[in-house]
Formats: sequence, structure tokens, C-alpha cells
Amino acid sequence: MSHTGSEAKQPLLDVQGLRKYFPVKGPLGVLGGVKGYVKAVNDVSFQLYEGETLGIVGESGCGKSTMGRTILRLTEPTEGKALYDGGDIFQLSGKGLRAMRKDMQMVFQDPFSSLNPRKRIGQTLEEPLAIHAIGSRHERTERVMEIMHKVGLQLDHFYRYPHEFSGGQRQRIGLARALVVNPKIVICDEPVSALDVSIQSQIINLLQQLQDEFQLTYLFIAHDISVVRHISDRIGVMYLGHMVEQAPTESLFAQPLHPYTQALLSAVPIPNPQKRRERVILRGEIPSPLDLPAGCVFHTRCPFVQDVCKSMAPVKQEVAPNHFVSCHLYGTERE
Amino acid sequence: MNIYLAKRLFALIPVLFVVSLVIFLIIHITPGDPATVMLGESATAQDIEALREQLGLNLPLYQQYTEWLMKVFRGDLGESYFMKETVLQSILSHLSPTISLAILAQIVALAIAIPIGIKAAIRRGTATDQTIMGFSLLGMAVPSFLLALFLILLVGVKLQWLPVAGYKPLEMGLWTHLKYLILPSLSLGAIQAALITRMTRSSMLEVLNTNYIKTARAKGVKERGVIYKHALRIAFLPILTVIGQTFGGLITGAVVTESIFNIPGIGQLIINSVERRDYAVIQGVVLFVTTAYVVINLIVDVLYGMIDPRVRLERK
Amino acid sequence: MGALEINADKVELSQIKQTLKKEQRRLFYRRFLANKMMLTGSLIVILMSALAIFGPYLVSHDPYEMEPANRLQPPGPEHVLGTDNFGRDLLTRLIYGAQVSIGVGFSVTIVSSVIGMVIGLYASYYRVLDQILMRICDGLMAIPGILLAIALVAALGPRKENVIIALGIVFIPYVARIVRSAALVVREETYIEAMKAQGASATRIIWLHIAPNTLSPLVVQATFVFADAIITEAALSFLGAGVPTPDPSWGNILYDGKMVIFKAWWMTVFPGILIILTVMGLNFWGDGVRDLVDPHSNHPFKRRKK
Amino acid sequence: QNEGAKTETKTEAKPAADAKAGGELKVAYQAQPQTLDPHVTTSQASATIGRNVFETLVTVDSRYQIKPMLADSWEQSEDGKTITFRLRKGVRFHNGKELTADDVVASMNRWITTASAGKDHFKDARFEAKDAHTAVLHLQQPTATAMPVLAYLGGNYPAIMPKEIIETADPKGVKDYVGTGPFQFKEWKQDQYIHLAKHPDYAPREEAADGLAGKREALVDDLYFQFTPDASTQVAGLLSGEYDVAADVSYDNVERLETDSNIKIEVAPTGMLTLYFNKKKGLFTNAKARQAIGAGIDAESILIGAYTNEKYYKLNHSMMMYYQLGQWSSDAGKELYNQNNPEKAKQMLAEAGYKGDEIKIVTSRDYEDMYNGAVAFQQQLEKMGVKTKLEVYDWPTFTELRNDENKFDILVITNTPKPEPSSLAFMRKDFPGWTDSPELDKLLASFRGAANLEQAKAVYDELQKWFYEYVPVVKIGDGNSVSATQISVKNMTWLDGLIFWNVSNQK
Amino acid sequence: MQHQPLLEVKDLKVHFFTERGRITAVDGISFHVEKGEIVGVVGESGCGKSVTSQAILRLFDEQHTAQYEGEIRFKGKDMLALPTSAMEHIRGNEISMIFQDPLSSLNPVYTIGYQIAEAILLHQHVSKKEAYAKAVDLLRMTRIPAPEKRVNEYPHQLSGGMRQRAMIAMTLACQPSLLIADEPTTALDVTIQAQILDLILDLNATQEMGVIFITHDLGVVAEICDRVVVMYLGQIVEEADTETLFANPCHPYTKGLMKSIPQLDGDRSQKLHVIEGTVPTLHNIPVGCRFAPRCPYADDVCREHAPEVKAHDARHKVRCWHFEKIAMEEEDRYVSYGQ
Ligand SMILES: Nc1ncnc2c1ncn2[C@@H]1O[C@H](COP(=O)(O)OP(=O)(O)OP(=O)(O)O)[C@@H](O)[C@H]1O
Ligand SMILES: Nc1ncnc2c1ncn2[C@@H]1O[C@H](COP(=O)(O)OP(=O)(O)OP(=O)(O)O)[C@@H](O)[C@H]1O
Ligand SMILES: [Mg+2]
Ligand SMILES: [Mg+2]
Repeated sequence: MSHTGSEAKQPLLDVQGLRKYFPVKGPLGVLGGVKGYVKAVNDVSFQLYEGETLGIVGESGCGKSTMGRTILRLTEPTEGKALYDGGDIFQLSGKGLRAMRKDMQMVFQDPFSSLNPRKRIGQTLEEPLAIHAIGSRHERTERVMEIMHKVGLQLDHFYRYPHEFSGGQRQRIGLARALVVNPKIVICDEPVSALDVSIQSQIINLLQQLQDEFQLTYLFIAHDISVVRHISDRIGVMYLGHMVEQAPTESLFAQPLHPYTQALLSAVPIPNPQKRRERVILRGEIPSPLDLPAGCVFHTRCPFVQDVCKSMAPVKQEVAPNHFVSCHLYGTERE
Repeated sequence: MNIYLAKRLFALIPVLFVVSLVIFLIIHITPGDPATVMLGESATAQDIEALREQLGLNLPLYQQYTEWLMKVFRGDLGESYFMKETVLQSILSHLSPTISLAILAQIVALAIAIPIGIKAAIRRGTATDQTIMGFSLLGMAVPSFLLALFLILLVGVKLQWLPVAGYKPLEMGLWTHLKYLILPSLSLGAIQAALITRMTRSSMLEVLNTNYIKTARAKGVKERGVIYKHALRIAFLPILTVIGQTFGGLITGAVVTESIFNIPGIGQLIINSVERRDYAVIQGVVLFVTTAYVVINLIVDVLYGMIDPRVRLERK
Repeated sequence: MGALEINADKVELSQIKQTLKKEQRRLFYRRFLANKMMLTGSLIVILMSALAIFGPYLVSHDPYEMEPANRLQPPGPEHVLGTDNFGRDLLTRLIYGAQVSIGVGFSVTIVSSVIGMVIGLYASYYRVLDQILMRICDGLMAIPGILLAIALVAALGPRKENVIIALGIVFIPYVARIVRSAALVVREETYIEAMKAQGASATRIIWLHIAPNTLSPLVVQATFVFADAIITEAALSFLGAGVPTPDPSWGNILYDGKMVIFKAWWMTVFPGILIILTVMGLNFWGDGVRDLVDPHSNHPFKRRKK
Repeated sequence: QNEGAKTETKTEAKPAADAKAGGELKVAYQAQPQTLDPHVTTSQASATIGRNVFETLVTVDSRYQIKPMLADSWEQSEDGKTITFRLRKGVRFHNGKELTADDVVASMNRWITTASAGKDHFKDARFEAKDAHTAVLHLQQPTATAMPVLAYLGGNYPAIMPKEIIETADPKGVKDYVGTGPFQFKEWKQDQYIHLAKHPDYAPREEAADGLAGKREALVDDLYFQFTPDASTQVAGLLSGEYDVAADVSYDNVERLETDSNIKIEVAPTGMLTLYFNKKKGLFTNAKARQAIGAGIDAESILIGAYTNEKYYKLNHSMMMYYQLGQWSSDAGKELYNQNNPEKAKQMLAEAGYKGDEIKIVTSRDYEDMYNGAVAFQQQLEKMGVKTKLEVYDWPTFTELRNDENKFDILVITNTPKPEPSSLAFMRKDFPGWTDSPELDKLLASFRGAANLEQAKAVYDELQKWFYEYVPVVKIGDGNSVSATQISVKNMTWLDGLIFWNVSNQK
Repeated sequence: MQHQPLLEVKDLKVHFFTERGRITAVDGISFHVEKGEIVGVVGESGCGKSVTSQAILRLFDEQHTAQYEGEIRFKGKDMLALPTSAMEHIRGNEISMIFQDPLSSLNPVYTIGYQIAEAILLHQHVSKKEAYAKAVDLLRMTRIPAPEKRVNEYPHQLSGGMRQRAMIAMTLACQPSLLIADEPTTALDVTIQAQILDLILDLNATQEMGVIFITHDLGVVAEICDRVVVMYLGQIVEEADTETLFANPCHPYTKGLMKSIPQLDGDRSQKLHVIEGTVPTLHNIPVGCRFAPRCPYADDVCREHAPEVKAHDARHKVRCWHFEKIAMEEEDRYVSYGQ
């Protein structure tokens, strides 16, 4: 969990200017052309360093999952680069893509729906090995058992079906599936939000333990800020497809810069009745991702909105070391 | 809305093309042709050959097909080989019995099915429910032609309450018209009714389990209101789909019933035309029927949108 | 770590597997037996199949042997269910007819299920293919099934095999539709995405992951096809285009029965009862299967989402 | 042998005065014809319906004597090569126009060139108008069969229509049905009914009605032929009073009808059940094999299979129907008919070189008697040790397949009655089965070439002998069809089809 | 004089008939709500929170699915004994309910205006027009922008937050004296959640409305509730004032729950506290204490004998054999974030 001096290091994954637009079709379908675009991810850049956890927070629908899925090429990006291991992931195909997928795995939000209900757990876990043709049958079984043991599943679970497990156990299976091929990067897309509080902590501890053990790098997507804070070294805050702020965890909490981040942090309820915080209540409606407002996307709800916000999109800038924000409030003058 | 309709109708074109080609090929590889039928029982091979020549049935298949297709594009379905009318006239004259029958059968089905389906859903698990479901299973298992025979024997021949067969157009009076259609629509409608009863029940049960029904109850809506106002409207959606499909089926395929009750509808026209190898009519009718099928389902979709705003065709 | 440990567990594992399997089986039987519909349905279907398979060994008459002098005898000691319009023993013909009718139903189901499944699966996976295949299916569905069957039988010639092919073609689009719509849902499931994220090929995803999940709607649909095929064959025979004589099928016995309906009730009533019973049995069975595979009847209330 | 015809076809000519005129008659008829124009179709249905509208030059009475209709008289020249017809005067078409020789010439010349019957018997013959009311038929050679064929009112009959209608006809038939008959064409609702109405200006002949000849009078105002393809529907409709007449009741339903006191049953000859051999290809190119089949079959039991009850068939060895025996009788070959000797058949088949190959029997299901007869016949063939396969098709397929020598060995067909032996289908070279016998050619030449029918009859014995030697077909027997009417329907008779004039409905 | 709480639930049991037999989803619950009081109900998923709340309105089908036992007294009347018509009068009028999932709880085929107006028309004698006008007012009150436009929209046309607010507007239509809010904010973002909580607090203050607030977010509880009921597997395991509960959780489950939540100001280098094991299903409820299989304090007594609810003090009840011991423990945890 070293998150200092990362500038010196070469990033493991370098995402630059990622955009993902979903075309919205007109009433004539393919024939009628495209009516507009849902700009799910809009010019997002970040780096991921080996062994660290980058947390991504943001409200529902702001493009967190789409970002994760695009990096894994589960949907094709509209624009941008993702440099990994000397190559651009978005240019890969065939063999290269497969090899990349061995290194980069995903843990899904809903532990139940991400497991094939008709496959025994053993089969599900062996499948990635079969796909990448790793080991003999026998070896695969051994490998799977080893990993099951690691994530705290019993061996007799090998022959069970997903529905015979509790939510927490299912998420362990999802984790095991991601880890079975020895990946370098694991993208966790809200891995605990479907779980109960008492189970959630089990999984988070497990994630941290495995990270230590295998030197894993996590891209940890969630909307629960306290969870993200607990696990992440750095945090990126997303709003409507944009990465509005990005900073080391401590720095972000100590000094949230973007008005949205401020509102977000202040709105998180604290389980302490004696402690009331001044909440920043946001007014105004969330714009539809189909037609984003001009200028800063947050200006419709921003308590500090200025004229410039309505016409000009802010640029990402490093306000403090490693603390980036896109907001006119911190504008060093531009032309 | 209009664009949507246009799109749906546009999508009809490839379907019609496929259908016409399939049917064209099938009927042309079928032995026998219009000439054999037109000339009567003891015609000789030469006569048949000669007539074939005259009717253009000796041309290569692709040529016959393209010629036919060109004509259709010009809106001309051609002329029946067997009957002294154009294909369009044949279709129109055979259409009204079919439509009357379909509508009546559908009414019979709905009038029976929806109330008892709802009853079964409300009383689920009770003897009432089981009886209704038992009957509906039976209804689905009885082939309509068996039911038709039974009705003819019982109501027509034995009791002589209703005529056993035939068709009288509406111009001859509503009752005369209906009298001839009651038995056929019963035998057709029974299966529909069975199907719709089951649909109603299950879809009603599903809806009754939803949260918004709980919301309605929590608001204090009376039970009747909950069922008829809140539940039925949504429960009706899958039923509507079934109605669309079966009604389309009724228009196109009451073949057996029409044949038993001797109703000169589209089904009869198709069967007879196959028997007469009346190529022009078969192709024309199949085109028509396909269009009708698609249009009916389109209407159903529009209705669907009217009932359920979530699928409304255009948002703006 | 743990390699030794795991090896020690190996023996145990196969035991666990055994007991688990046993337990699964026991659970299945329990649910099966608790499922009265399924039980009744299975009973009827098994009975009918037994009739078709073993029946011919039990009867003493020849299904083709005619005795014109004995035509249309009512049920009696010599001919338990009476004789038909050629003086053939009706019971015998019904039993042999079971073979034909159920055979046709079964073959049609297999043909249409297999082809329909392939079409449905691939259509659901590839957009362009979907457009093409579904337009064809639309077309086939728009043509009244019975007409299509009649035309096909007329074109191919009146043979049992052709009746099967014709009915198979009629039912393919229905199966394809069901499989496709189930597959479209499955395709969007996260576990399919998970498979893609693992780098699985399309073939692998389609056959190992999507296909098994479309099986239960497919099985339910297949029972309907089975039932429908029996009825449609009967209707075809009823219109004179079904399984050709002198081979008996329930449908063509009915067809002959219709001709003599005013004289020999037994020729309509008995095959009619058999058809109704079989179709009902199959319907029961289909409903039962649906209950059996329905995850909601397993957990009677919905899972909590998100 | 003549009683058959007498008893079955009731020809008592009831004075029309007895009958209450008016009302309507609804006839349930199984098949809808393509056209009522008999020049272009051989369909029996077309004839039965159409001959109420169209009339012919001459016709026959119940004893098959040729009688005048539109022609008052006719005479044949010495050399037998011309026949001169004098037309009745004052006959009007339904369109009001008076019948003239021009109409006759136009109609008859079209018939001669398009109808099979015309082409067969009147090769290169021409009609000519001599004056307004005289038409002359010029024949290439004397034709004994000319008059019987012209007088025949079954399928393909020589109907007389107005010239201008003939001129606008196309291969599918005339565009309008205008005739001179007692009923005029009103409406044809496809697949529902044909509506004929009394022709008010019809001028009947003076002679008493007899068979198809004599006085014709429309006693009902409206005559409906309702098409009811389904046999049980016909019966049910009759029982429930929906129809007045069911033209062709299926045999097994008769019993039920007989129990109903409101219903009368009529039996009339329909045709002969016949086995046609493929003489171009296969086993039955050998006459021995054909004879073997003749020797082996039990006609009676096939007939029972086909017609269900002895009331509805007649064993008859003659080529002609039983009701025609008055004119055409011969005992030749009687001993070879209905031998019922499977052993002999087996032996003969062996001699003919039968090796156990599959014999393909083809028939159509559209006709109950053909189909049922074929099923019964197949059973008997099996008994003769022949391996068989029965193929049953719908009529159009059947008519196509039967023209292909590779598609069958034996056809089971009901032959429609013909006015004279040389019209029988199995005598034709081009009809399926393809009879090709030099002996027959000779016989036919002398039969048809005879100056008149009386002389031709002398050849009949030899023809019949040839029939049993060459065995172009095996005749199984004559069949009847059953029609049923409400008792209110009076004076329904039959001759080559039901006759609807002079019929009243006393409802 | 006897004090009569707004709502008093006494030994409520709810049984369901399922394929695998009868299950008891709520097993002997007793609690009360005073006028103008916000009572929080917390517990893991599936512990019976929603069932309890819906049982209060008798929303389960008593013929087929469910069976109630015990007493639910609302303003003194036992609602379980009331005829359906009387219940229909209470529902929506005196007791209103916000359901867990706003999308599935609004009828998709009617406009929200219609649905709100319906609630008004059912219980008040006003014209349709007035009802609609009132619906607009209510929507405005819940701070939906452009309410005149929104009344005519269908649920699917609204965002999650707006739907939830529409739902709230509907429940407030008749100014109920008791509001049951079943996880009204789970589906929402924290920023929107904050708005909703504000609204409920506001109404509670202005209209003296009693509120049962169901959630499993302890943070929310801490922010708005006066009193808290903690449930585990169909039973109440602890009940106390919010302050007391957070200051001194006595039941091991409550304790564990609080500890396992990552704190916004907690020490990130520490591992999170974990409650081992999983919640048993209703089909195999452990004998003895239901929490015993997961409880670090459990001993043989716990595993064999089910504990009763005991009063720790006047405002603090616990269902545990060892609560006294646990309460005595040095409370390191609370201190650590009390700061
Ligand atoms: N396949 C798609 N087609 C069109 N739009 C899509 C598609 N997938 C996602 N979107 C849209 O893109 C936007 C971002 O979605 P995404 O799922 O990435 O959000 P998220 O931040 O992960 O939200 P959540 O927290 O709810 O998971 C949303 O507006 C969504 O509607
Ligand atoms: N209609 C029903 N039939 C049978 N069992 C039910 C029914 N409704 C709920 N249950 C069961 O009752 C138990 C309690 O469910 P409930 O919905 O009250 O949980 P909850 O505490 O609201 O959980 P969540 O936080 O997930 O909403 C669960 O085990 C559930 O499965
Ligand atoms: Mg997401
Ligand atoms: Mg709940």
C-alpha cells in the first residue's frame, strides 16, 4: 500500500482521454440514423500504479461502470487510449486481447447475476483456466481449490450451485474467479454494494488481504464513500461522465476542492447521533446524460456557479501535489 | 408515431418477400397445377398440356415469379385461374365471413376467459380455481374440430337449435348472420378462452404480487378498485399480446373450423385454392394474410402503447 | 501453500461429490413428487408411450387386416372398441396409431427443437443474422401453420416422414422465437459479460453458457409443440393431408370416423379421447416442468435486488 | 337386365299441374366446378349444374334413345358423312336473343375443337349454317358414335350458346353463362353457391318428359347449388332442414338418414370402379399379369369396401354400366369376371414373371369409393402374394401423377358412364394406362366407321371379348351414388346426373 | 391516567405459507410509536423490517399467504380485528406508507398526478379538479421542480429521486398521523438522500407526524431517529434511544454492526470489524438465541435457550443472556469515533 512517490514510478495502466458515447437511435432504428449520444464517459484520464487501489466514486449513472467495462473492452471505446504493458489496450485484438484479459480481471457488482446459475462453482472457476488453456484438467482443479481456500470457501463448495450460497459467499466466488488466472489488475465494480453491512466488511478485509498477498492493483468502483475511503489509496470523483476531482485519499477528505465533492462528502450520514455536520444540500435537477449542459456539467446544481461555468468547460489542473480538480473556482487564468 | 408505423410497415416488405417466395416455391413443386383441375375428371394429358401453354404455366419458374412480382408491385394480384374473378375480389368476398367469425370467436373467448381468469386468480388454490383451471386445460386439449363435430351433432342435429353449417351475410339480418356463426365461434373460441383464462390468471397473479398493488392497497383503494383499476389494466398487457397473435391466427387460419362448418372464409379459400392449385389465389391470399397478421400485431402494439405508457411509441 | 492439504482432501472430495449428487437427486425427486401436475402428466405420457411401444404386443388383431363383412361393428367381445369402416379392429388400430401419432409428435418436437434452438441462439447473438433469421421466421409464422403443412405435404408427397418435416418446419419459428427471447435475456446477464471478460469465444459462450439457460423455456415450449403436433397431424389427417393410409394415426382414424359419424360413434369418440388425454397429459407435464425449473417456486418470493 | 335402369331412375312423368310451383330448392353439392362452360371442362359437377342453363341439339330419354331438344329433327346423308339439324323456332336465349343456326355453328365448332369428346369423335368435322334454322354437320367419315355423343349430357356436353358469347370466350371458358335452358344463371358466389332462377320465357317442348328429353319446366323459382365439400356437413344440413337435397351422401350416412321420416333416399348410378394398368412400363405391360389380377380379385368384397352395402353397387361384367345394358349387352367374357381365385392369380403372375417387386397402387382420396376400393383391393393383392404400396393423393396431384408412367403400376379410378363404348377412357391411347392394341384400333375403326349405331352394335361383342383378352383395365363393378331429399321435394330423377327441372318443392 | 401511544405493536407474529411449509418471518415483535416521534428500524436484509411494516397495514393476503398473530393498536383500536372496510379507511388516510422501491411501487400505467389525486379522492370529499390541484401542491411541497408539468407524467419519465418524492407526496396526501417509510432512500444518491431526509424531518416537525423509518443505514438512523429498534431474524434484539444505542449498544449484534461499518473518519489502516458467519434462513432457525451461531459471546446457555427481551434500563431493552456483561465492557469502539 505504497502510495507515495508514485510520480517516479511508471504507471501500470495509463488511461488517456477515454470517451464512450452510446448512440441513441431514432425511431427508424438503424435506418433512421442516430438521434443523439449518451455521453457516458467523457474525456477521463488517470493512471494506475502497481499495487495501489484507485477508488472511483460518483452517483449512480455517472459512468463508473462504463469506464470499467470499456477498459476491459467489454464495450468498444469511442475515443482514447489505455496503455498497458507497452501497448494500447484499445488496439488489441485476438490473441493480444486474450492475453490482456488474463492480466486484467473484473469483480462484478451483483454477485448473484454474475454467476451462471446452472454451473457448479467448480466449473465456473475452472472456466477461465480452460479458456486460457492453463494446465491440465487435474491441475486446474487443484488451482481452483487452492484459490477457493484463499478466499475462504470450503472445498465441498466445489460441487454446489450459486443459489446454494449466501451473498457474501457468492462475492467470494466472484473474487476467486477473478484471481484464478493470476491477474495484475482487478477492476472491482461495486463489489460490496449488494451486500449487507455485516458481510461487506468481510469482503473488504478479504480484498485487502489478497492485495497484500498477490501485489494486486485495484480499480475500486463504488458509490459508498466511506467504503471507498477505507480501501483506496487515491480517489477519483466522477460526475456525469467527467472525472471532476482526483486526489490521494487523505488529501481529498482533508480538503475536498470541487463543489460536488464537497456536497457529496457532507451528505454522507455519519453513524453518530452526537455529531451533526453542516450539509451542503444541492438544488436543481441532475441533467440527463443525453443532453448535457454546456460549460461545466455541474453548473446546474453548483452552489458557487459563475457565468463562466455556463459557457466554458473547466480544465483539469493540479491544485496540490497529486490533487487534480476540474473547476473554475480554482482557475488560474486562461485565455 | 407515423414514422414508427411507416417503419413497421416497411419492415413488412422483406417478410412479404420471404413469404411469397416460400409459398411460390412450395406450390410450384407440388404436383398438379390449375390446368389439371380446370379441365375436369377425364381430361387427357394433351388437353392439359395445351391449357398449360395457354396459361403460361410452362414458362420457367423464375420468369413466372418475376412476372408475378412485377404485377404485385403494380398493385395487381392477378386473376384467379379457377374462379371468374380477380384475386382481390376473391379475397374480399371471402373476408367478411372470416372477420365476423374471428370477432365473434374473440368476443366469446374474452367474455368467458377474462372474468373467470380473474376469479381463479383471486381465489387461487381453492376448488373454484382448480375447477376453472381444470376446464381450461381440457379446453386447450380438445382439438377444435372435435368440439365442432360434437357441437354440430348436439346442438345442430339433435336439438336443432342452430343451423349446422353454412353462412349468411350480415345483410340478411343480424340474427340470421349470427345464427350461423354461433357454433363455429364457440368451437373456435373455446381454445382461445382456455388459453386466455390461463393467461389472465397467471398475469393477474403476477400483478397482484407487485409493489404498486400494495401501494394501491396502502392508499386505501377498495379491493374492487385494486383489481379492476390497478391490476387488470396491466395484467391485460400480456393477454393483449396473446389476443393479437390468436386473432391474427383466426383471420388466417380458422381453416379446419371453416371447412367443417362450411363457412366460405379465407381459410376455406386457401384450402380450396390449394386443392384447385389456384396459384394466383394462393399467392395473393398468403400475401394478404401475412399483411393482415403483421398489421394486427401492429395494432396490438399500438394498443399496448395506449395502455402502457412505458412502451409508448414516441416519447415526445 | 496448501498443496499437500488439498491432496489429502482428494478422496474426501469425490465422496462429497457423491453425497451432493445423491442429495440433489433426492431433492429433485421430492420436488417432482410434490409436483402433482408433473406427476399426473408424466403418468399419462408414460402410459401413452407404453401403449405405443408395448401395445402392439398385446393385441391379437392385425391393424391392416380387413373384413368388409364386419365393417363398423360396435364395441363388443370380439372387437373391444368395435371395428372401422374396413372391418379392422379399432383397438388395434388405435394402438398402432399411438405409435404413429406419438411418433410424429415426438419427431416433430425433436426436429423443431434442435433446429429452432440453433436458429434462436445464433440469432440472439449476432445482430445481422438476427434480422435475417427473424424476418424468415416472421414470414413462416404469418402463414397459417396448417396451410404451410398442407402445402408442404402436397409438395413433398404424402408420407409420414414428410408430414414430420412439414410440421417440423411449421414449428421451428415458434421454438426459435422462444429460444431467442430467452437467449436475449441471458445474453445481457452479467455472467455472460463475465465470460467475455475472461476471454471466452462466441461459440463457447453460446453453447456452454447461453444454451443451457434457454433449456427450460425450450422444454416447456417443446411440450407444447409435442401436443400441438399431435393435434395438427390430426387436423391435417382430418383435412386429408396427414399420415397416409393404411397406416393408422389417431388423426386419420378420426378422419374416417367423421365420415361415418352418424353411424359409428366409437370411431370418433375413442381416438378423440386418446388425443385429448395425451395432449392434456403433455400440458400437465409442461406446466409441471415450468414449476419444477422455475426458480421462484424454489424460493417462493423474489430475491432482493441491489 | 334392363330393370336396373327402370327402377333406379324414376321416370314417371308427373303432370306439372300437381306440383305446387314456386319456392326454392337448395341443393347441397360437394364440389364447385371451375366453370359452367362444358366446352372447356369434363367436370361432372359442371354438367349437372350447367345443363339446367344450357341445352343441346339432341338428348336422350330414359332408355337412351336419342330425342330432339333444340333440333326438332335431323337426318343423316346416305354416305353417313353429313347430318342436317333443323332447329326449333322461337327458342330464346336468356338474353332475349333468338336462337339461330349461327349460334349453333359457333357453339358446335368450338366444342369440336376444344372439348375432348369433340376432338375424339369429330376429327376435322365442321358445322355449317345452311339457313337461319338449319345447321349441317360435315364429317370426314361416317361416324356411328356421332349422335350418341352429341346427345350425351354428362361432362363435356355440347352446349349451345349465343355466337357473340362464344366469340369472346378464352381458354378458361366463356365469360357469361347464357343458354336456352329452363333455368337461367343468376349469381355465382364463389365457394358458397350458384344461384339459378326460373327462366320466365322458357318454351318447353311439347313431348312428355322422359329422361332428359321432352318437356322441361322450372317448377321452383330459385335453384341454389350450395357447395358443401364435407360429407357429414351435407348430412347434418339435410337433417336440420338447411338443405332440400344432398346430392351425394356418403354411404355410411345413409342409414342415419333413413331413420328420418322427413327424408327420402334416391340411388343412382355413378360410375364403374376400375383398375387401370400401366401398360407402358413395369409388370403390367404383360397381358398375362393383367389377366392374373382379373382372375384373383374378389369383386364383391372390394365393392363392399368401396360402397359399403350391396344396395350401392352392382356386379356387372360389361364394359358399359348396368343401366345401359338395354342398349349394350354381351355375355362375352362373363366367366372371366369376378373369378375370385387368388391361387390362379398367383400362378399366372409367376408365369408373367412377377418376382416380388413392389407394386404401386395409386388413387385419390377425393372420391370415397375410389379410395375405399383401393384400400380393399390392396388387401387382396397382398393375398395374391403381391407386395404392394398404396399411394393416395389429392385429385390434382393424382391427375398429374397418372400421366407419368414411372409413378404407378395400377390406378384405381371410378370411370364415369359414357354414352357408347368407344368413348370409354381406357380405349384411348393417350389416357393413363396407355392402351396400345392394334386389335382395338381395328375394332374401333369398324365400330365408329359403321354407318349408324345399330350397325356398330354388331361390333360390341368383339370389343367386349377384346376387353377380357387384352385386359386394358379390370372392371370391378358398377357403383351407385346416393342422394337424399326432403320429402317435400317431388319428382327428382336422374340421368347422367340429377335432373332439376320438373322438380318441385312442396315446403 | 393511561398513556396511549399512537401505535402499539404487541407480540406481533407474521407467518407465511410457503411451499416448504409455514415460516414465521416476524416472531413476536413489540414496540410503539408516539406522536411526533421518529422510530428507526434497522437490521440486516431479510430480518423482517418490511414484513413488520406491511403487517401494520395488513397488506399481506390473509387468505393465501400470510397469517397474523398478536395486536396492532392504532390510537387504541386493534387493527387486526378491524373489518377490511375499516382498514381501507385507515390506509392512506391515517397511516401512510412509502415503499422500499419507488419505481416498482408506482403504477406504471397511471400518471403520478392521477395516483396522488386518487389517494386524495379516496379519503376526502373534493372534486377531481381540486384533487389534482392538491396533487400539484404536494409535489411542490416535496420540491419537485415544475410540478404542474410533472403531474401529467408517468413514473418512468421521472428520475429515481423524483419518483421517490412523488411517492412521498402521495403518502402525505391526507396528512396521516403515522408515516411508515420503508428504506425510502436506499435507491438514491447521498446528495438526493439528503434532500429527502430533510423533507421528512420537516414534516415530522411541522405536522407532528409519527414516523417509522426503516433502513439499514446506521448513519441515516443517527441523523434523524429519536428511538431505534434493532431486528435480527424476525425478532427485536435491542431497542433504545438513538443516543443511548449508539453510545452503549448492548446486543452483540448491534455492536458488531456498528463496528463493521467503515467510518468516514475512521482509521484506514485498521482492518474492519467482522461479524463472522451468515444469517440463517427462516427455515432453519437455530434453537436458543438466534444470533448465537455468529456471536463471539455465545455459550451453551445461548445455544440452548432463547433469551427474552430484558430492560437494561427504562429506555433500553435487549434480548441477550449476556447484555449486562457486554454493557460493562470498556467501549473502545465508540470512543474511537466519538472524538
Ligand atoms: N449499453 C448502453 N447503451 C446506452 N446507454 C448506456 C449503456 N450502458 C450505460 N449507458 C448509460 O451510460 C450512463 C452511465 O452508466 P454506468 O452504468 O456506467 O453508470 P454507473 O456510474 O456505473 O452507475 P451505477 O452506480 O448505477 O452502476 C448511464 O446514463 C447509462 O444510462
Ligand atoms: N410474501 C412472503 N411470503 C413468504 N415469505 C416472505 C414474504 N415476504 C417476505 N418474506 C420473508 O420474510 C423475511 C423478511 O422479509 P422482509 O422483506 O421483511 O426483510 P427486510 O428486513 O425488509 O429486508 P430488506 O432490508 O432486504 O428489505 C424474509 O426472509 C422474506 O424472505
Ligand atoms: Mg455501475
Ligand atoms: Mg425490506
